[in-house]
Amino acid sequence: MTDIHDYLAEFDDIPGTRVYTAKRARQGYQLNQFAMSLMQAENRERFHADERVYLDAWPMSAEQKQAVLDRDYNRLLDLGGNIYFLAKVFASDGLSFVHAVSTMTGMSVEEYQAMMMDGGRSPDGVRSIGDKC
Amino acid sequence: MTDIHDYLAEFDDIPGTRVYTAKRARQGYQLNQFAMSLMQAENRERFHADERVYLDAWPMSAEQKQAVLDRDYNRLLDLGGNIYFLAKVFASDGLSFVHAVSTMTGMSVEEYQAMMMDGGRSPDGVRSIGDKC
Amino acid sequence: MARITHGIASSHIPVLGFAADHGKTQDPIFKPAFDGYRWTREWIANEGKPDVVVLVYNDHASAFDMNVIPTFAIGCAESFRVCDEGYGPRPVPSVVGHPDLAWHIAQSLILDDFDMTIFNKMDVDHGLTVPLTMMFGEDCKEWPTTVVPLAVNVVTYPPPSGNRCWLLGEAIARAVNSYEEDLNVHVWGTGGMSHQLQGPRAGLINREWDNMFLDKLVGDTQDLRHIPHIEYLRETGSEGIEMVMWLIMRGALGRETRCLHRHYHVPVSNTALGHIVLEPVDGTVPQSPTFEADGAVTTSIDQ
Amino acid sequence: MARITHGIASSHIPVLGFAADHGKTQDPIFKPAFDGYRWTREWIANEGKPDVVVLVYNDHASAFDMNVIPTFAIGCAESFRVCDEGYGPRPVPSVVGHPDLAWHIAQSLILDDFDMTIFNKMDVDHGLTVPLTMMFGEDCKEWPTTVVPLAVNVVTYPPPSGNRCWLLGEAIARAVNSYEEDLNVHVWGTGGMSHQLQGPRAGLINREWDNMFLDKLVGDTQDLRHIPHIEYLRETGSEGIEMVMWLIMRGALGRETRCLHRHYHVPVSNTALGHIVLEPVDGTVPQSPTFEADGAVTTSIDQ
Ligand SMILES: [Fe+3]
Ligand SMILES: [Fe+3]
Repeated sequence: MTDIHDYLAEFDDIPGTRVYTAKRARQGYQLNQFAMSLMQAENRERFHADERVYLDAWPMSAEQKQAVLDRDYNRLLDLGGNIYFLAKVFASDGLSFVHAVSTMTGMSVEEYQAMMMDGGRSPDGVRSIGDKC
Repeated sequence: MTDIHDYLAEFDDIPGTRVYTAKRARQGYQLNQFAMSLMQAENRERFHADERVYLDAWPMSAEQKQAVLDRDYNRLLDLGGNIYFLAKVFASDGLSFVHAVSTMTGMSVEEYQAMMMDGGRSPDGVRSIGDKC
Repeated sequence: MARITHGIASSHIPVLGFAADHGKTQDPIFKPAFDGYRWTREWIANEGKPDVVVLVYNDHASAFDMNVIPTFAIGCAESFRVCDEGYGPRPVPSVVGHPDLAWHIAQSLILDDFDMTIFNKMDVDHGLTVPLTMMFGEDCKEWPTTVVPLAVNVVTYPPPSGNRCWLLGEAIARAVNSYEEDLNVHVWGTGGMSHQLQGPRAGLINREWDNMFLDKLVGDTQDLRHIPHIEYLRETGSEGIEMVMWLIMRGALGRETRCLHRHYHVPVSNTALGHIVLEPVDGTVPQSPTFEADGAVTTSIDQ
Repeated sequence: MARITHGIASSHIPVLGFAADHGKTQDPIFKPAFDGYRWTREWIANEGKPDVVVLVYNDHASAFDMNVIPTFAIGCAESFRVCDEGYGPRPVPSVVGHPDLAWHIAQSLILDDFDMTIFNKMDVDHGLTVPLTMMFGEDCKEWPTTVVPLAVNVVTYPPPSGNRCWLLGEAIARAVNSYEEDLNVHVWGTGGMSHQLQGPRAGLINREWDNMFLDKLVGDTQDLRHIPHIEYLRETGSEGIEMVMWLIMRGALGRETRCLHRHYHVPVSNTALGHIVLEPVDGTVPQSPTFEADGAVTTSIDQ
């Protein structure tokens, strides 16, 4: 590692992965704060009673709000969400980590679970975009 | 400095001075949190309306409460208070730092201010209890 | 004098807390994970019992939101509440702190040039409570140890380097060694091993790399401290970075360790589970770079 | 490229904020204090103007209560509200941040093994707003600079060592030098000089020691970084410890400085007022101990 720019640039070379750097943290600030508000039971109730109304109280982008409504977690990651914050959304839906995570992989829950039981996804071929190693 | 025990022990050798170490911070935790509550205007009003009632809502020692009622700042320091926290008490009384600080020195405000105008208290003789230097 | 008797590393996978709280530890899907802790539970209930655990973990957007991101936080409170992570709080006891030792460690670390953030009020999440359950069992009315929580940022980049974590561990050892009361202290490193919880690459598991990491926690090699963040990410998934916290535990054990117990299992939820119990063979840590010590703070914790 | 053009040190005595807010700067008791800033106000309104100030200060039980005590906190928010310290908030503008640079510095410092706590929401007190008033005047509708607040714990012991502060300054210089946008950056160190606000020894002032300290900020001596906390306490009163924050500013200016302006006055309230404006002669700072740099992060800021 020679400087901070190299350090950060390497993170863009990992396939299918968004590293939660300052850039993402800033983009996702309101989104992640919204998600964290769901740690309180009364907020979870208000959210589920009318998601759109609840979301409109947060200064999030229209894309972020739509992606929450769609539970499109890959999109939410692209829009600055962090998985530990977003976990409050799927927890409030009563979903497990396995279930929610599987929705990002293009597999069904069953296929994803079968892959995990079989030892998980191999790192071979998904270490680097550039090297395909 | 050879170790943490030496580091902390030296602080007890300064005349008329309480260094705000962990020991004091723990002793004064509730006292200082009480003082800080006075940063909100409505709390200042409630406090001045009935100091005893306000204080009794805090799990402070009887000595700490009495010293607040007495505005005995030396005693409050002995009981774990920190001056920046206690400043919220005398600020709520409308007192300046000079006025409040002078009450700890055994001088009148006028004497204290005269000393300051004259260049302040000399460090000579008050550097160390042991050395009298 | 206080001394570090053992180090434990363990994953802190939330679903294990769920299984424990709902009587599912013997379900076929969870049984192999729990079976690997049987040795540790037996040992820690007897000769392995700590008086205090310095429990290194990370907060998962539970106590800390995006408004405050401490690199190293130390909990000096009398006790710590268990927080509601969205499913309701886990039905486990509150965590009892050890404010005397915690403040002593905090002060020592700052004098040793670690820029700690002290917390006197802090809730704790599965990162801290799941390891307590795994070691002490499902039926604790109260935890049989006091705890000094040490939370490390591994969520927002950059986390501290592996080397910084190892150095922190060494400084924790010096701090414990200079505490006058006779206490058996454990240092636990939690989180990991391979896991990625996000995106099309989710589910990544690297059994070979994880086992290399477990291998190198034992003995006198210091190779692990020099692994860059990018390697954790590429090899073990985006959440594998949590393993830097194990290096705080390893650093605290000094020059050389031996392994008492080791357990590795795939999968638990999205994750590879790893667990190891270590003891120092030669617990010597380097002298403080800031104290002009004559051995006062640098004591061998050799047994 | 961004570069550190100047360093400023200044006391941040609350009563000066009071005088400024109430039209009392020409009162005989306050006039000598304000007169010493006339040169700086003229200069900073013209050729001395910064784009961003990295403003090192301490919080005085305002934003942080006893529940959270960060050794080094950096403010990455868009803006920072002025807090009510018990007399009502000062009637001054909100402080506008520079999140791009602040996050860049925060990330760089963590990679350089400083264990920063990042704040994305933080109120600021007189420690930060009084220096802005002293430099920019009483009549600002908005502050003519953006600010990166850097709060240092000097209230609960131990604060960071003087040497740690100096090292942090050097790391800030490396961080600024690696920021790509063209920016004039100031680093300000605030607080001090001699003052003791507590107990029978209150009112202590050590004119000689304070002037020694001012002397040694200039030129290429590094003596100041080795002063232990106990010396600040004995020589300059219990609150004189705030001067360690000036060493962050000094460290950021590199190998050698020259003095553009200097001002010392006793008393202001309980305090000795000190103020100095410095510029780097040779702004070289040591290479990062963590980057394997080939000069990339270590640039001379020689002008
Ligand atoms: Fe975790
Ligand atoms: Fe101050």
